[in-house]
Order: sequence, then structure tokens, then C-alpha cells
Amino acid sequence: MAADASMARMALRHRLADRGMDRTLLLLLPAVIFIVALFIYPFVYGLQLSFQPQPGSETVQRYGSGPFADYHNFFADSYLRDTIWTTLKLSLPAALFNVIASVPIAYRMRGRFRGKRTITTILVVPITLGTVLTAEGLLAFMGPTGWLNRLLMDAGIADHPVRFTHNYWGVLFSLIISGFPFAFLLTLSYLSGIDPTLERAAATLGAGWWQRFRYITLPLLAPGLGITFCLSFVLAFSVFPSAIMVGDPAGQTRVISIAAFHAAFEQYDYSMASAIAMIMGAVELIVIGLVLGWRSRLYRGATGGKG
Amino acid sequence: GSPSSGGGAKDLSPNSVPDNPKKAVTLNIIDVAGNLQLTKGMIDEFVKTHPKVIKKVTYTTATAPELPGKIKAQQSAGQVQIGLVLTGTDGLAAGISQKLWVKTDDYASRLGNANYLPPAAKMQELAQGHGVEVVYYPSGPLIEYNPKTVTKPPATAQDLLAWAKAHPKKFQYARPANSGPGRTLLMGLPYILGDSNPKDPKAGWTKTWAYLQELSKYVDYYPSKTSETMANLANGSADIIASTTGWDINPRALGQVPAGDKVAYLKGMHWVTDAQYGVVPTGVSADVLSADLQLLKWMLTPQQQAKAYDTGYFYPGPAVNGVTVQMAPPKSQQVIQQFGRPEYDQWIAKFPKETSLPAEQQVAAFDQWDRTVGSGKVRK
Amino acid sequence: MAAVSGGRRVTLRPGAWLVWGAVVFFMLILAGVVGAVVVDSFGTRWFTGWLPAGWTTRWYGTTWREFDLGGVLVVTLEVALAVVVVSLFIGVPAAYALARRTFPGKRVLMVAFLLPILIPPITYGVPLATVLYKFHLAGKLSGVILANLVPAVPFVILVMTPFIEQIDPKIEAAARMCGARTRVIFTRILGPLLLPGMLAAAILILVRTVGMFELTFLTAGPDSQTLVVALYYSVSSAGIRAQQEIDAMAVIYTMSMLVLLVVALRFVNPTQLVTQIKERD
Amino acid sequence: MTRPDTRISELRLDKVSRGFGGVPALEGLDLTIRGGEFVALLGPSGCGKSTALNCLAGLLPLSGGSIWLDERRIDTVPPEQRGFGMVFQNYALFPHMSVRANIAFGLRMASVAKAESRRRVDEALSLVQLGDHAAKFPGQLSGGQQQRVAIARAIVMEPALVLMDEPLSNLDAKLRLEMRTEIKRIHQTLGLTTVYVTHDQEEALSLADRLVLLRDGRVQQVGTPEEVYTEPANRFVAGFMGYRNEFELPVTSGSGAGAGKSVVLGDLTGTRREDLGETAVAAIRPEDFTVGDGPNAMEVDVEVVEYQGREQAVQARTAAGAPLHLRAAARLAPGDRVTVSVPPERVLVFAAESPAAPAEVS
Amino acid sequence: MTRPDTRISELRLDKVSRGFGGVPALEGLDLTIRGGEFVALLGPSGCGKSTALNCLAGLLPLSGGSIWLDERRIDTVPPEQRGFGMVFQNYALFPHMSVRANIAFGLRMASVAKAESRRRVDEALSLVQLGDHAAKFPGQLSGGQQQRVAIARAIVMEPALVLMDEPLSNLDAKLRLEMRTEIKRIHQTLGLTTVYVTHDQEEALSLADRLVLLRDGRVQQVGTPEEVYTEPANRFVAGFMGYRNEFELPVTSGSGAGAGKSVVLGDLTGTRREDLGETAVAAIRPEDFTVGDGPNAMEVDVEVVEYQGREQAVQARTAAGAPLHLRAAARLAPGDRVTVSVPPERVLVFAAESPAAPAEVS
Ligand SMILES: Nc1ncnc2c1ncn2[C@@H]1O[C@H](COP(=O)(O)OP(=O)(O)OP(=O)(O)O)[C@@H](O)[C@H]1O
Ligand SMILES: Nc1ncnc2c1ncn2[C@@H]1O[C@H](COP(=O)(O)OP(=O)(O)OP(=O)(O)O)[C@@H](O)[C@H]1O
Ligand SMILES: NCCCCNCCCN
Ligand SMILES: [Mg+2]
Ligand SMILES: [Mg+2]
Repeated sequence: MAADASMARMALRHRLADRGMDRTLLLLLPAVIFIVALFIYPFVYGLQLSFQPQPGSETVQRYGSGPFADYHNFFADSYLRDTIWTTLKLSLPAALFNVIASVPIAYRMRGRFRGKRTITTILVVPITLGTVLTAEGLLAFMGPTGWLNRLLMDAGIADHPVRFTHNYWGVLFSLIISGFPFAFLLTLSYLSGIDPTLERAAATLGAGWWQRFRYITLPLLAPGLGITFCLSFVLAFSVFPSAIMVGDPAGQTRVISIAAFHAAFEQYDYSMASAIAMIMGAVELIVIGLVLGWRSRLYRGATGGKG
Repeated sequence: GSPSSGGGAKDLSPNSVPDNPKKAVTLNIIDVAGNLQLTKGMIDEFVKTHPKVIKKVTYTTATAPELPGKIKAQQSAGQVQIGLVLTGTDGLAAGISQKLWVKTDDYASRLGNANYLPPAAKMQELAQGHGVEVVYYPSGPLIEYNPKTVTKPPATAQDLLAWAKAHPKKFQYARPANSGPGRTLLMGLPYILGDSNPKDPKAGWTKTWAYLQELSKYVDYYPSKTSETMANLANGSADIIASTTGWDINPRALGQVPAGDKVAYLKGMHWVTDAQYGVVPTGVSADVLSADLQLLKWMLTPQQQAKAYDTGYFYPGPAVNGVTVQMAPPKSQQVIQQFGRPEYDQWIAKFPKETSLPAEQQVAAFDQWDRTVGSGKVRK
Repeated sequence: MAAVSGGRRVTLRPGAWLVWGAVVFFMLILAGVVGAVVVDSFGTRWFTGWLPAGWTTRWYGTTWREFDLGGVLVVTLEVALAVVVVSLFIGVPAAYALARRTFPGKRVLMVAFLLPILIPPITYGVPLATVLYKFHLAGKLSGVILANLVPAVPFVILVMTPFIEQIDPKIEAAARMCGARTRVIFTRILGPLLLPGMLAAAILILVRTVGMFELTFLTAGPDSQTLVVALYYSVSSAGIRAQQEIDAMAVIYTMSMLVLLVVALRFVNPTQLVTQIKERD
Repeated sequence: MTRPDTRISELRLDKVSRGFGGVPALEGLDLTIRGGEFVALLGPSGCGKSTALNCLAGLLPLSGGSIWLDERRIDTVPPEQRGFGMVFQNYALFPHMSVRANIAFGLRMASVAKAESRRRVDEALSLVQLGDHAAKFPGQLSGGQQQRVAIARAIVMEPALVLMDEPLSNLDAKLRLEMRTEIKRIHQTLGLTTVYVTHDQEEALSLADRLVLLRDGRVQQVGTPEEVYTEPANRFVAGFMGYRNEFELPVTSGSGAGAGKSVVLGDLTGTRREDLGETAVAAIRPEDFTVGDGPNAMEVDVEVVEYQGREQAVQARTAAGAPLHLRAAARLAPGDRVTVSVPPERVLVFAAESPAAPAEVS
Repeated sequence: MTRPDTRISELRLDKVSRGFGGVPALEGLDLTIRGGEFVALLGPSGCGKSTALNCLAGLLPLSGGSIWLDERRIDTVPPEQRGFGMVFQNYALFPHMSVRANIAFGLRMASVAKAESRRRVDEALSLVQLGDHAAKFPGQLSGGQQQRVAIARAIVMEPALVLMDEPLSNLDAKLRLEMRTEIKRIHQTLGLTTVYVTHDQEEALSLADRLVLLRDGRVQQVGTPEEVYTEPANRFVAGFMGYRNEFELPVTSGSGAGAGKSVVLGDLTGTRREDLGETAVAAIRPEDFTVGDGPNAMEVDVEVVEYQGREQAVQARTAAGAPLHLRAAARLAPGDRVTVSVPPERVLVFAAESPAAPAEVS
């Protein structure tokens, strides 16, 4: 009997193992407990708050107090709805640029050469700047009386100051300055895991540097790049301080977090703010879902060589 | 978001609050208005002279918008750690509407009679009994200009518009929601332009909105903080900006703006006054509340109020009667002597004083400004 | 692969010129941006012209005193290091399980791990703070650390998963055959192999934590403010503040992060990995 | 080296199976290994040898069956608790550790004292002749050197059971011989039970107490080297054990179950190994032919001659046109016509339908 | 398959050297390879064989010397422009590509038409017997299967020069024999010039036109298989080529430069291969001994007997106590005392100071 029971347990174990469930999954436990304890409850709270429009708020005046009134309001009001597009217009190019630009630079940084560590450090330094210094620096450096405009005017390239700040470009620059090192650091690290022997093998098969990159390195790097893009995108999508400080927060760079901030902290309409935040999350989730869906179709596994 | 049904914040009844704390308290003060610049001296002196009431203060600074969330979190958890909040009208109003503050009026007898200046007394009414005004100033709207480029400053609103048209991008004010001078201009214009109801931004500000939209055509952009307009004035990107008494004196004293820059007012000027308050979150212990009350009372004595002259930050500053510059600390006197403007006393006496809009109308005005002026800006 | 062909001659192809050109351009812009702030923070006043009218260090003194930056820096450092260490401890094992196994419900779990990164803290910050206050964790260092862990742990998981996928499981198998238990595999085998990834994740979390305003603000007590709260305050509070003071504070902020970064990079080179040993000269 | 305290008395594999995505790589492997025995797994590439080792080691969960160690079921015990040692086919060295650290790793895991560990590592290093390379990293070693590190890493632990997956495949003949002797010596002095995968017949024959022949994940024959070599169970085993020449011919006499061992196929007389049908297959090793007249004599035309030192590998063709491989000490040249012969007891006759050594390994 | 259009007429290595961190791995390699030639590099593990191949392929920059292809200097040409094919010792398969895509990679790089490419890949696949595994990824293959993919990937390109680094090390005897034949066939039909690294003497002897013996990065001997096998240049080569028995003895007669080939050392008569000093070393292959009386007869005690199929590998000890390896067809058992003999022409005598095969490979 006992043997039978233990046999059944074993069989179950075999079946579970076949489906990938074994003791390794215990490693997920701390993270799961942590997330459940400290995130799920607050998140659910925020979620349900978004379905309870604030009495007396504009939403309620216009669309009643149904559970979706705040969402309705958001999508009905172009002033709010357009922030999605405004934000995507900033965050997608910024994230794409950061990821795409870091690949060739990281690619060049492989192998050993003098000054490599210094260049790496310098390239990574901007992540320490913080939004404030970046914004103040952009305003001071690229502002109408900043060094850059002075240079342009002294050099006769421009006859009056060029506007680099307080518009779309200002925010994009700041997203690049703060986002590039981030993407670069990740890309560089992911790249370092790829066995250089594979490229050598490709070289003996007649692949030039571009082909080696295109067919060997890039596909092996792609899963990492997918994640890098997602994280860069999320950072850029939630752009807030720089959209205000170096952007045009009432117009071109009225991003979605400004709308959320406005709802929460200027109108004190927390349920509207929650709804906007949920919409933010949903938009990001869609973009990330697309990327991760694509990623799941890629090869993911050891890139250390020997098959 | 914030839990609405926290309920942890125990309401004290006035009887349960002792005159003196049973034990000297540690008071955590949070400043969301830059108020400590004016009142820190008062508080420190209180602590020094009343060790049995407050054994130690900690200061935290923050911005007003995020404050209610933090207070609510503490209140919902029944763990209120903030003993006193120093705030402007924004934080005050947010807290009132969300029922965060102790009703100080219940303790009026302990606070004594504050003997406020008349316009300050009006500002105290905004607190609806849930806070104590500690400093006051008449604010603006004023225009500040660079005399090198603006030889004859506009004297009327129409002059200003014409000047802006003639000098595109050279007039500037910051987004009202983020800027004292910006919002003072917004709230002052209905008086200057003679709008039908200066207290009703939605229905009564027809002229103001039309004026601002017209003006907007010649405005380059709206900075998100006042100091940027100041910097632009200093570096020549702007020649006229919106200002207030404090924003005129203090930045010149700090060297942010050339000392020689001048101010002017527009015809039909009404002061739109401003004030800052001390408020107490509900849920604090009886001892802390007791200490708060003693402290607030102390801060409203004329000797302490004189410290509010500061370096012109909130010029003049004191909220109560009988405080003169001569009572202020010497450093204060010296700065006001050097960067103050004698005409201010005249102007303050001369022009009518109006309280700023109640919070709800302010929010509505800001929202309308954002939608119709800020974002409606024609791109050039 | 200049290294392969360039045994004796160092040649740069157009592609290389382009890349290095872009790098230099980026660095110049960066120097301008940083330089402008640094110069201003040391200037007496700088209305117009290439340089300020005079030089001073007074702004550093005033901000330092006003915000008690000494204490704030210590807190910032403590919070940042604690968050980095704890999030790695929780996140890396989880990333391992996600990288090595496919199991039912994995997708749901992935989304659950993604959400804290996606959803702005506006939504969950206050209820989170309430929970922490309830358990008497907030209002002090522990609360700030726990709150900051909420986005940090998922971040580690997301960054580390591809790294772990890159490592050949055979190497782990070999370690197991030598009698290494899971813990040892993490510390002695995966740890060193994942070092570049963990370093990258650590740096990024450090940066995000030090820069995380909302959650820190909501859960901090008077003795547990971090630099960013002071910095945001100095930037966006009501009131008048000398621009140079803000710049000085921004420089202090950056310098402290820079010190952490450089220290980190001294100890571990992000480009170093196993395979680099194979990069024969 | 000291004898490890734990010895195995018996290791039993009971219908061990393992598939990959539904395709079986190992099917119902039944095998009992006695303590101290040296078992070699043999079989064509892809037949499941590494899979079997990995299952034994606990690195691959079984999809069926069980493994018993001294009557304790161990197939669910995690690998690090089984206390086995393994040499991986691809070495799987720790890339971030020096050679010395790689070898010392297991000792460190077992908390062996510093000095003792040092001594044992030094011993292992000199055993695999890598003393000079102790400080190098795996990436700086040649293929053979890496392989030797892998051997040293497993052996230094003196585990009760050692699993070796083609441990000598990248070594030169001379070194291989030396290492082989060492492995044998260690096996004998320490009494380590060993399961050894090799593609080298000679290695298998000389090292192992028993051979296990696998094909497509199924056992074909288990036996002592001599049994497998001289009495292959079927045509596949014969082919694999070097009976390179196969002649499919009709059975002339001696077929049938009750008949004696001797069987005649056309003009070949051989020894029957199975029940036969109408036609049968005669399998002969190249080295069993002798040049010159004798039993089963036939005339062949020499086609290709390969130099192989003392001997030549010769490819010839019979009068009937069938290719024939033989080894010859005499100097032959392409075009020569010679008579070769082979004793009937060296002509093994299998049923034709018995599976041939697979032409296509699957 | 079609013949590639570019044929090599001569590849010349001129003092090619390569070191790692100051330690030389290859020193002054001079070698001229004729078009179509099959050259095998032999030598103990770590002697620099892979290094030499990598230098030839252009994967390792030289630290000295030059490489000339038909009078064009190519050592600075990047590997992808040399048009050489290479089978890596550790395969270096692309982990993210299927077996088919791995093999097709080079053709894709050369922009070979789809259909043609498909055909050639199919051919290569069946050559290495992996038709059934075309859709698998390297991580799903057994060791030997991976190795075969590596071979197919290089060979499908029909490159003018193929470099193979132990391409058959993980294959079983039967398959190795088949693959060996295939490699030989491809080499001959396409006239591919081949440089081949192997540790398998038999493979080297049977495949190569010429052998290059390396030791510690230096060439020891270059010659045809027969030359190297029968006339090893020194004691090291002899040891490496299977002269396992070495007896160091005083020279009794026949030393000196002018003397004839015959030399007597104690009671052994042998053939001199070098100028000798006072003492010399006699090297004898195990298989050159015969059991029974004859020239150079000696009595030995059998100590260890290894079963090796038709023959036995026997370890014995001479009366003088020296160990002696021999192979015997007769059945011997440990403890037997037998007389063995060896013809003098199979006893090669080298100077004692001539370097022995290294005990410690460095
Ligand atoms: N990157 C490196 N750094 C340092 N030493 C190295 C490096 N690569 C190889 N070596 C050393 O160079 C020598 C020659 O190595 P190589 O790989 O050419 O040997 P090999 O003849 O191919 O040996 P095997 O038959 O074992 O593969 C070895 O001693 C090896 O340790
Ligand atoms: N992860 C995997 N996924 C799918 N098939 C696999 C996987 N691993 C191994 N196989 C298949 O299982 C079979 C047995 O593989 P195994 O590695 O055991 O062979 P082997 O006998 O060790 O061969 P070799 O001598 O070539 O190393 C092979 O056909 C192989 O292709
Ligand atoms: N994700 C938004 C970051 C918001 C930072 N808030 C600072 C507010 C200062 N008023
Ligand atoms: Mg295998
Ligand atoms: Mg090698």
C-alpha cells in the first residue's frame, strides 16, 4: 500500500517534472511572496479606486458615477486621450534610439583595447546625472543664451538662438541622455555573454563583419535587446519631471503622467488618477506584450558555444 | 490613491488635550511651502525657551501636492507621525477637502486672539477653522522689467498687450498652477480688466480669458516655475515678467536678477493676497497637539512675527498688527534697506486687497488656463 | 572584429569612424550639459556671457546646511545599498527559475512581475505606505527600503532572466556533480558568471532607487529622507531659491552617484565575462 | 589517496527511460551494476549513452523507470546528494575558475581541509600531467588539456560511482594509453564503481568488466568484453564490434533450430549465432582473414591499400563483386589478386532479418 | 558536388609563431603544403596543433612569421576573405540555428542559390548521417552528432583549404571509419587541400600524405606516414608513434658517427637512428615483440594482461626489472614466464640525450 502510494507520488513527480515543475520553482517563492504582500494589495486597491469615480468630480458631473466613468472621461476628452499619443511619440523613438545606438557602440567595445574601461565609464556616467541635473544642464547648455546657442551664433550658423528646449526635442534629448547609458550598460553586458568563437566560426565560413553581426551576434543578442527595449520604453513612457522642466508641459510634451499627476495632485481626484495610471500600464503592457511575444519566438539559451 | 476608510486617526476632544504635554514631545514638522525660511527662527527659539514642551523638532521639506497622500497613509494606518504642517493655501485647501486637519478653531481659547492685519484676517477665513495663518503678504500682480530694454513700462493691461505684440517672446509668466506670480497675475487680471465676477473663473472671467489668449500669441512659452522667468529676465531672454513683492526683492537680494531691475503695476491694480498656515493632521497625540497649540500661539506674537520680514521672501511677511521692520533681525533690515522698494508701503496702502480664490475655484481656473491658454498656444 | 584582423595594423573602417564619431559627439553634448550646471553651481551670478561673473563655493555650503545633506546622504546610501542587495537576493533566484523552467502559469507570473514597473507609484504608493505604516515599518529606514523594493525586485528579475538563459546549464550540472547545492551554485558558479548582469542590474537599481521620489517620500520619516526628496523639493517647491543652489544640489546628487558608480566599476568590469578569457588578445 | 568511506554494493537501473519531446532517447534500460565494477556503454553516436549517464547522475529526470542504490531508490535524489562523480562529454569546466580551482571545487564543497585539498589537487594535477597549467583558466587550455581537467575534477573526489563520458576522446594515443592505465589503476586501488562511455572499442575492451551495447536507446547486449567480442548477440553488435564484412547468402545446410553450430552458406562455412531463415548473413572481421590458402579460401582483387604501420588496411573485391575488408601484414598493392582465407569459427552467421548496424543513425 | 573553382597550388608557412602572454605556443613553424595535399598535424595535447590551425585560418594573429598562398601573403587577410573552411575542436556550432541552417550558413554567405544550397546541404547531411536531425538545434544533439554537424558545415563549402581539428574524436569506431573514408573520398574527388589535426595515429597514417610532428610548438619531424612510422627522427617521435618500450643501456659496439647501422646495447642488437654517446636508448613497439625464441630473445614475467579482442595487451617485466609492453595473440596470464624476441631492425636506437616523449606536457 505504502509502496503504491509512494509509486503514485513518484509518477506524479515524473509528470510534474515533465511539465517543468520541480523544486527549482521554490526559488520563485520569495519574489512571489514579496510581490503579493507589498504590491498586489495596493495595486488592487488602486485598480478598484479607478472604478469608483470621485463624488463631485468632473467625471461624475459629465459621465455619472458608473465604474467606467473615469475611463469614459479619459477617452472622451481629447485633452486627456491625446496624452497617450503624445507620450508614445516621445517614448518609442527615445527607447528605439537608445537601444539601436547602444548596439554598435557596445559591439565596438568588445575585445580588449586600451582605454576601454574609461570609455565604458564615461558612456555609463550619465545615468548618475538624475533628471534634475540633466534638465538644468539642458536648459543651461542648450537654452537661448546657453553655450550651444552662443557657439552657433558666434560661428555664424544661426543668427538668433535656436530653440532646443521647452519643446519636444528638449524632452527627447533628456530621455536620450538618461536612457542611453542605461540601454548601453545592459546591451554591453548581454553582449559579453556571447562566445566570440561563434563569430570566428562564421568568419571561416566567409561571413564579413556585417554578416557576422547580422546572423550570429544580433540573433543571440536579440532576447536581451528585447528586455532592454522594454525597460527603456517603460522608463521613457513614464517620463515626468523632464517633460515639465525641459518640455512644453501644456502642449507638445503633455505626457500621460502629467495628466495623472494633474488629476491626483492638483485636482485631488485620486480615482481619475488611478484610472489614468491603469491606462498607462495597459498601454505599456500592450507594447511590451508585442515585444516579449516576439522575443519568445527567438532562440533563448546558452550562448557560450559548444552547441 | 488613498484609502478613504482608514479611520485610524483618532479624533481628540478639546477637553482631552492638556495645556502642557505630559512629557516634552518630539515634533516632526513638515514644510510644503518654503515657510521655514520665514518661521524656522521662531520655532527654534520656542524650542530653546520651552524645553518642557518640545524636546526636539525635526524638519522635513516636501511639496504640497504629494502631502495629502502621505498624511492619509499615516492616518489610515493609525500612525500619524507628522506633528505640524506648514503650508500655503494649496495644501491647506487639499487637506480641508479631505478632512485631514484638526479643527483648530476648537482650540481658539488656547491660541489666543491673533490680532491679524485686516487682509490677513480675511486670509485666515480661508482656513475654515482648520489651520492657523502664520505669515501673510499682499503678493501682486506686479510686472518686473529690465530698464535697459524697457524704457517706458506698460501702465495698463492694454499697454502690456501692445508691448508684447511689439516685442514677441519678451513677455513671460510661468504656468499659474506652478507659480506664485503666475497665479497672482491670473487672479489679479479680472480686477484690472474689470471682469464681471473676479471670484468666478468659469463664468465671470470673459475678458481675462480673451486677454490671456490674445497675449498668448506673443508669448514664447510658459515656464513651469517662476525662477525660470527670473533667469530669463536676467539673461535677456525676457524683458518683462510677472512678479510679486517677494519675487521682486528676494531674487535681487540673492543675485538671481540684476539689482537694478524695476517693477510696475497695471492700472486698476488690486492686490491678490497670499498667506501660509500651520495645520495639524488629525490623529496626532494629545501631547503633540498641545505643543502645537503653544507653538502656534508663540509664532503669532509680534516679536516672533518680525522674523517674517526675512530677506524679502514674503514681503512684508508678518500677519499681525504692530510689527515693523525695525523689529526684524538686523540682517533682515539690511536686506530690505538695500533691495526693498519704498513705494511698496504706499502701494500696499493704496490698492485694494483681495483674497486669493478658494482652492476649488483655483483648480478650475488653472485647468481652464491649461486647456485654453497653455495648450491652445499657437505654435510659431 | 578588428581584433581578429588587426594583428599588426590597426584599421578603422567607415563604420568604426561613424560609431566613434557618434560617441565623441555624445560625450561633447554631455560635457556641455554637465559643465553648464557645474560651472553655474560655482558662479556668483551668471546672467549672460560664456562664464559667470565670479566664482564661489558658497552655494554648496548653504544647500548643505539647509537640507542637512550629510545625514541625507548617509540615508540615501543606506537605502540604495540595502535595496540593491535585497532585490538581488530575491530577484536573481526568481529570474533563475523563470529562465530555466517553463511551467503552467508562467505568463501570469511574468505579468505580475511586470506590473510594478509599469504602473506608476501614484496608484499604489499610498495604500502601500498605509500597509507599511500599519506594520510600523514606515516612517523609518525599513519602510523606505521595503517600498523601493517593490519596483526593484521585478526590475532585477527582468534584467537577469536573459543573462541566465545565456549560461550553459551543463556548467551547473557539473557543479552539482561536485556536490554543490543550489545555494552554492548561486554563490560560486552563477554568481561570478552573472556578475556583469548583476552589476548592470545593481547600478540601474541604485540609480532608480536614489531617484525614486514618490515611494520614498510617502514612506520616509524625518530621519529617512533621501537626496531626491530634498532635490525635488529644492526644484519644485514654492519659494525662491538661487538657481546655483539647485545646481549645487544636483551636482552633489550626481557626485554621490558617480562615486558609487565608479566604485562599482572599479570592482567589476561590466564587459568582463567568462568568454572574455577566450578573446585571445 | 585514501579509500572513500562509502562504497556501493549494487546499483540497479530498472526500466529507465527518457525521451525528448516524445522521441525516446533511452528505452527501458535494465542493468545491475555491482560495486567496484567497471561498465562500459558502447553504441553508435546518438544511441543514448550520454542520456543514460545523465539519468544516472540525476541531471535528467527520468520519464520512466527507477534507479536503486543498495535498495534505496535514488532517481529522485538531486544530483548533488548522490555523491557521484562525472566527466562530461563537453567538459563543462567552470570558465571563471583556474584549473586548480576547478579541480578543487568538489573538495571545497565537501569541506575538505585546505592542506589535504591542496595535496589531493596536486596529486590529481600530476596524474593528468597538468602541473604547469594549474593557474590557467579553461579558456586558455587546449582541447585535450580541458578534457584532462574534467577528468581530474571528477576523480579527485574519489566518488563511489564515477560516470565518464568519452573522457579520453581528445587525447593523443600516447597520452590516452597513459590515462587509460591511470583510470584502471585508480579504479582498482580505490574500488570505484565506474560507468564509462567510449567510442573506442579497444578502450572499452581493455578497461571494462562488462560492456553494454546500446542502439537507439535499447540494450542490444550486455556481457564481458570477451563475450561481446567473440559472441556478438546479433548482427548489429557484430557490426559494431568490428565485424566489418557482411555477406548475405542463402543457407545451404545447417539451418534450423535443432541443428549444430556449423552452418554452410554458399561456399562459406561458419558458426551459427542465431536461428536462421532461408538466407543468412556471415560477418567477418578484417583481421580474421589471412592472406594465403586455408579454410573458406577465396580469390579477391585488391582495390585500395591504406598504410597503417605494421599492417595495411586493404579493401578488395570478391569474384562475386562484394567488397571485402582485410588487414594484411604482407605488402599488397592495388590490382593484386590474392587468395584469402578465414577459419569457420571466425565466420559468425546471423539471421538476415536481424538488424544491421544502422546505415543511418537515428 | 562540383569542384570549387579556386584551387591552391601552394601554401607556405614561414617561421610562423604565436605566443600567449609571452609563452610560445607555436615557434617558427616552417611548412610548405602543396595543393591537394593532405597534411596531418600530430603531437601531444597542448603542443600547438589547434594554435597552428587557428593561425592558418586567420583567427589568431601571428606573433611572428608569415603565411603565403601562391606567393600572396595572406597572414593579414581577415579570415572571411581567405576562403578556408574549418572544423573547430569544440564545434562552435551556432546555437540559435538548426542543424540545416548551421550547415547552410556558409552557402548563404556565398549567396549560393536556394535550390543549389538545399541540394548541397542535403548531400552533406546524408554524408554525416544526420538527415533525420536536420531540424534539431545543436543543444538537442549528442556529442557525436554535434561534431558531425561541424564537419558538414565546413565541408559543404568545398573550400580550397580545409582545416580540421580532431573532427572525429567523438565518433564511435564504426562511424569514424565511415567518416574517415568519406573525408578521404571528398579530399580526393574535390582535390581539397587539407590540414588535419588528430590524436589518432591510425587515422593520421591512413589519411595523410604527410605528417607533421609537433612538440611544445616546435616541429620534430615532417614526413610521409611510412617515414615517420618506420624512421622516427628522434626518441620523442618514436615514443609518440608507438615505440612504447624504451631501454636505456650502455652502447657496447657500433657507436660513433662512421659506424654502420647496427648497434649493440647490452644484450640487445638494434638499428642506429642517430649519433650515439656512451649510453643509448632502444625503442621497441609492443607489437614488434613475438612470443617465442628468436633474435634479441629475453625472458619476461607477465604482470598485467588486458583483453583486446584478437590480441592481448601484456605488461611484463624483464629479468633486469624493466617494464615491457607487448601484444600477444597467444593466451597469456599474469604470472607466466615467457620468452619474447624482436628482430634487430625493429629495435631503434636513439641517443639517450635525445628528448624523450615528455612525461610532463608543457
Ligand atoms: N588563450 C590562451 N592563453 C594562454 N595559453 C593558451 C591559450 N590558448 C592556448 N594556450 C596554450 O597554448 C598551448 C597550445 O595550445 P593548442 O590549443 O594549440 O594545443 P593543441 O595542440 O591543439 O592541444 P590538444 O590536442 O589538447 O587540443 C597549450 O599549452 C595551451 O595551454
Ligand atoms: N535536449 C534534447 N532535445 C532533443 N533531443 C535530444 C536532446 N538531447 C539529446 N537528444 C537526442 O537524443 C539522442 C541520444 O542522445 P545522447 O546524447 O544520449 O547520445 P550519445 O549516445 O551520447 O551520442 P554521442 O556518442 O554522439 O555523444 C540523440 O539522437 C539526440 O539527438
Ligand atoms: N513619475 C513621476 C515622477 C514625479 C516626481 N514628482 C516630483 C514632484 C515635485 N512636485
Ligand atoms: Mg554523448
Ligand atoms: Mg587542440
